[in-house]
Amino acid sequence: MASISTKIGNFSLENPVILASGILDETSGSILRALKSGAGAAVTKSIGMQERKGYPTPVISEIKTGLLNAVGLANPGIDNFVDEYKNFPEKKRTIVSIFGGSVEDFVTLARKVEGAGFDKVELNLSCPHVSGVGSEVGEDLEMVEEIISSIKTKTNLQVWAKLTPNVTDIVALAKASEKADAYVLINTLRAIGVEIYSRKFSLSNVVGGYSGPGIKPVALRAVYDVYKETGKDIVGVGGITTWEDAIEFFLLGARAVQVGTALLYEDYPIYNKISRGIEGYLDSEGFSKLGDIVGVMSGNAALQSH
Amino acid sequence: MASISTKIGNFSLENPVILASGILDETSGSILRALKSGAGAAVTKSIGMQERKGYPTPVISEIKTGLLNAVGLANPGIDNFVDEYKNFPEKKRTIVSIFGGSVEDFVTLARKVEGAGFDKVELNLSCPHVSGVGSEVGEDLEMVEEIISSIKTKTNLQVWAKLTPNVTDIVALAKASEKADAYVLINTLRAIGVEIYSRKFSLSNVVGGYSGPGIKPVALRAVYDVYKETGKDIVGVGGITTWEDAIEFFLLGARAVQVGTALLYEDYPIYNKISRGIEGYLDSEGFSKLGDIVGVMSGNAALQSH
Amino acid sequence: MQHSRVIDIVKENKDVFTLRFDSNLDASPGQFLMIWSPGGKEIPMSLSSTSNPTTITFRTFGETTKTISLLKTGDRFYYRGPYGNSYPKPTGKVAYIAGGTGLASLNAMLLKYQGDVYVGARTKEDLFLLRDGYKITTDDGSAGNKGTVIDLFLPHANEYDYVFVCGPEQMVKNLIDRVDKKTRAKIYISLERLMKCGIGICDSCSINGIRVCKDGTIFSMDEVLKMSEFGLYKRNEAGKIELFVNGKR
Amino acid sequence: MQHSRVIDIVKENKDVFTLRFDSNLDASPGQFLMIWSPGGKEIPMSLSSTSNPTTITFRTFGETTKTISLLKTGDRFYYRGPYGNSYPKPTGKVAYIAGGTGLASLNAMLLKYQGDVYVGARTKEDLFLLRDGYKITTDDGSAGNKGTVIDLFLPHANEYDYVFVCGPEQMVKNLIDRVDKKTRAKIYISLERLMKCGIGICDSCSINGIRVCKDGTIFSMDEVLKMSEFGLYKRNEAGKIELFVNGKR
Ligand SMILES: Cc1cc2nc3c(=O)[nH]c(=O)nc-3n(C[C@H](O)[C@H](O)[C@H](O)COP(=O)(O)OP(=O)(O)OC[C@H]3O[C@@H](n4cnc5c(N)ncnc54)[C@H](O)[C@@H]3O)c2cc1C
Ligand SMILES: Cc1cc2nc3c(=O)[nH]c(=O)nc-3n(C[C@H](O)[C@H](O)[C@H](O)COP(=O)(O)OP(=O)(O)OC[C@H]3O[C@@H](n4cnc5c(N)ncnc54)[C@H](O)[C@@H]3O)c2cc1C
Ligand SMILES: Cc1cc2nc3c(=O)[nH]c(=O)nc-3n(C[C@H](O)[C@H](O)[C@H](O)COP(=O)(O)O)c2cc1C
Ligand SMILES: Cc1cc2nc3c(=O)[nH]c(=O)nc-3n(C[C@H](O)[C@H](O)[C@H](O)COP(=O)(O)O)c2cc1C
Ligand code: FES
Ligand code: FES
Repeated sequence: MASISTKIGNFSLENPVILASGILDETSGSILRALKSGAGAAVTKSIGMQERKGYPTPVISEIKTGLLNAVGLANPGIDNFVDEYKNFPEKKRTIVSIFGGSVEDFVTLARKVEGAGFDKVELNLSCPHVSGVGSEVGEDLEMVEEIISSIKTKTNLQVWAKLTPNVTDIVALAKASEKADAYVLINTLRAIGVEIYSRKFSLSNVVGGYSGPGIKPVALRAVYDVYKETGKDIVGVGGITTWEDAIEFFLLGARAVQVGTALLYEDYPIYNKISRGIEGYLDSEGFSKLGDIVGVMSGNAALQSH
Repeated sequence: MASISTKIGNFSLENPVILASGILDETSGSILRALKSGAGAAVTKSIGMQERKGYPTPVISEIKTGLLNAVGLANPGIDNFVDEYKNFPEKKRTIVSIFGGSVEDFVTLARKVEGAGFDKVELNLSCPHVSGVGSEVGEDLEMVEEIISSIKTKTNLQVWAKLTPNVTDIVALAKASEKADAYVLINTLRAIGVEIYSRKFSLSNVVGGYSGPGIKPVALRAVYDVYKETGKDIVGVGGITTWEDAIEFFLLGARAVQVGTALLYEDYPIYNKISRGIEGYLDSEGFSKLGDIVGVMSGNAALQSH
Repeated sequence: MQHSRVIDIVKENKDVFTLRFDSNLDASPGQFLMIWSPGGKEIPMSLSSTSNPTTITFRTFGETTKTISLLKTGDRFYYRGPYGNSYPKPTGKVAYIAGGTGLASLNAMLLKYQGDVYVGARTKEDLFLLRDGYKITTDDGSAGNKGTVIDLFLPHANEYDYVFVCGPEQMVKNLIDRVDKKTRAKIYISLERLMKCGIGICDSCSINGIRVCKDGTIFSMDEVLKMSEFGLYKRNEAGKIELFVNGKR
Repeated sequence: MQHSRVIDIVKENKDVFTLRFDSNLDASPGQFLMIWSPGGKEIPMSLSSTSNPTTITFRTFGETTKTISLLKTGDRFYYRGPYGNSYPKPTGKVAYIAGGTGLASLNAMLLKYQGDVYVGARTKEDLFLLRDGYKITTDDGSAGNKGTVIDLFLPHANEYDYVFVCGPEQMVKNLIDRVDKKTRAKIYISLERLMKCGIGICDSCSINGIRVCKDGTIFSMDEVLKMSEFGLYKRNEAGKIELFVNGKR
């Protein structure tokens, strides 16, 4: 049986299928359930400095090609988060997603995350529907650079930078995030949903993030562009619902994938389904390990060794 | 029966459903067929200065949520185009799409189009997969401004500016295109397709444009953003496959829509299907004309009068 | 988002309404909808009848329920769903235990499967959807027995094969703390938590990693007993843990 | 993109090959695939047998057909389709008129419906897929009659109820120019044009607004007679009009 273990920065995972931030990861109980159901790791819902209720419902809208959401970064705030996770048994397999409006916010959050016994953060530089944070920060190249280098200097955390696809040049964003240990590509696309009979927007916030099958071609392009230019470790995310989708991301350079919206279609069994599918593909195509296919379509072999 | 006639700039259309550029419009015979099948107007495939073969096949790839294409702006060149359309009977309902690499190119093309007896051009400032033209020009705000003002000064053409969604700020693009008579929103999303068994790209050009149902939420967002900021005439395009989709665009501010990829699913009857659907909606919702619903969700009533 | 036309709205008591709408929903008793007041919020609401015409029965708490209660015959009624699992099919002797608007959800079962109905409310005016033979308790004794519906029910627990429960979390907690865990009755409980998505992806309704909206809303008593958070605390809209008044962490 | 495994490749003559592949395609005679040489081009190719094992029969013109001809048993064979319409079901007396590789497409019909087969080729070495009784012409007389297949066929046109034609555009043009338009034979012609998409959206195969790939590839003679461009000019990859050697605009 081919090995599907992988490594992102210094983090070794037994399997490369990770729960994406914001889907079924607001509570510690659900994070554990995802890990028990076969996720190789899990990212928490994005945590900020203060408790935030998020937007009023409707915060999600199912469409033919995926999902629109504007949950609005609802989260209990970092202190309540730390409190809830005091005796949490899976800190090493959990990546804490954080968001903030300034370098100081991010550093404070990162320090608290480290203090709580976690060793990895994912920086949400990309939420498309909350002003003053997320992609509004993530589009400011200098600030991104400073956030990441500050966290890297002031903590020992592994840092994953989650980038927004809603830009002209995602490679420039990636380069500004160069000090991160890995890139997470991509967050949702900025989008709108309309209800034609009520003539109201589908989401209370009007603008939301688009996820699910419909965004996969855009996510693949982001992974391809960034891998070719940087050769860095990449976690692919966006529209993965089958193991075949995951393989596409690996071939372009991703070393792991995150799965979010697909939980809506297949629920918790999806982790094992995708993992078993990847194994099956490697076996039948004659590869002994996942690393053998990472980036093979991006012609960047020199950068593939790990 | 409610009226579905509309007006874009000074162009009055009996019905607001237009054939999008690049789909079944390379030959004059097909343009006629679209118009006879019920399209309110038709945009030609984008025409450049020289004959261009486009990319080798594969140039299209069907995916679950739409279509990837990198046809590569294949076109006979403006002179052959003018030749073919000498005795064309539907010049007033045909908008000639043009692309170029410089202001001079665009002006030359526009003049030849006008000389050939057409009165409307659509500027392809947005093709995502050919270098030196399309979105590479379309992302250069100063050049866009100059192209449009030059054409407006040197010809009497109505100018439609077709913008790319692959940018951080489409409103800035729209503002640079302010002198155009209308915006066409959106062209395809930059995207990639992967074949996992051959480990090759789905398109010979690697990167292609993504169209069809999967891009509709992004197109709606672009229409919303641009209409709110400019109140200008907008032709909505991107993922429209049903009359309900078209209504969504109207409610956000589009005065007409273009339909491309949906021809793949429904073929020529789609024009009448969408037109009849719009009529039915207006009737049953108690509106007497299309204009009554244009932009009603974008809260920009002052700008709606025409 | 789907929509149907309102057939009519019946006022059941001072603040409880039953809205009948014309739909061809394929729903089972126990399932719920996310109902929407356009331009306003979307909220979860159990079906109080799952056959056509379908109904919901609700108390007007805030904005949304008030707006919905003002709909008129022929108006559009927006919703998505049905979501959640449904009550299992009972055999033998059946009891229903309802607290507050919990009777709405149980009513859909009652239309299909007869049984003894135990209803608890604060006062006489809070009662609704009553039928002959219902065993009633009120906190103030203004109707039926004075006391809690659990007090009324518990002595009879062992008489039943199936027991279906829907009501406030503290009422349910009271029941499962006190009932004989070895009772022959199969007890099924419909839980209620803050719900944002209703389709199992936002995690706002989860109790110990179990989603009320998708894994439930109906659980066997054994499942509920395993939820260490149940009856002790819930989460607010920020996902923050909030203790119940008499809960401890 | 789908793929199947190659069962085997048979060399029919110096440059024509038949590739058998294992598929459960639901295809009808006359339909075609877009076949793909990974990393190379995608080209249209008729099915020369539509029952399992499915086959294609092709002449090696360029890069792609050469690459495909080098596939080995067990290799993957990539394609999408089937696309296009199919030949109508014939009754009565049937004739087939094949020019060049046009016999490939007609072969799928011949496996289902017998008939007289008229085959034209440049020389003896260009012939393939022959069976007893085929009426053969070659340009140089190296096999069968010397002359064109149309010359051979025309005197017999009125003997047939159905005639199916597939071959070079000039051959077809020759036929429809000369055949008695009042013949009782129902004549169906499979056309061939440059194809990029194969699914009716790129317009590269269109003749007078009729798409060979989607509206065809098979048309009745009446439909072809209405195509003013037919036999006069075709379009290159740029969509530019190019006159046939002896065509005029
Ligand atoms: C699965 C499920 C099924 C439900 N079925 C029904 C039903 O059949 N009938 C019915 O009447 N209700 C039902 N509810 C409860 C219903 O969803 C809430 O009453 C509703 O969300 C209130 O919305 P609102 O906008 O009117 O009030 P809001 O404006 O949201 O709230 C107004 C006030 O009421 C309080 N409030 C809101 N909900 C509750 C509650 N559940 N209990 C006590 N106080 C509350 C709020 O804290 C606030 O102070 C159900 C809930 C769930 C999760
Ligand atoms: C619907 C349809 C069905 C077809 N079915 C068959 C079939 O069953 N068997 C078969 O052998 N072919 C068939 N063809 C033709 C086949 O698609 C071409 O031969 C093929 O595209 C050549 O590809 P290539 O990459 O090998 O050659 P290329 O590299 O594209 O071309 C090599 C050279 O051959 C010339 N050439 C290419 N195609 C043709 C042609 N059709 N006629 C004359 N010269 C040509 C080119 O101009 C070039 O000079 C069919 C075509 C269509 C449209
Ligand atoms: C309901 C929902 C909430 C999300 N919340 C967050 C979030 O808090 N932080 C974040 O970085 N990404 C968030 N995302 C984005 C996902 O992590 C992921 O990048 C995106 O959904 C694309 O992946 P998918 O198609 O597999 O869902 C959210 C997505 C959804 C659908
Ligand atoms: C095969 C294909 C070719 C296209 N060619 C062009 C083109 O030449 N010029 C242009 O402006 N847009 C071109 N487009 C973009 C369409 O006009 C349209 O903006 C896009 O497809 C979104 O609309 P749809 O989802 O209805 O197809 C092309 C799209 C497709 C699918
Ligand atoms: S309401 Fe979102 S998971 Fe239950
Ligand atoms: S090959 Fe594209 S339309 Fe026929």
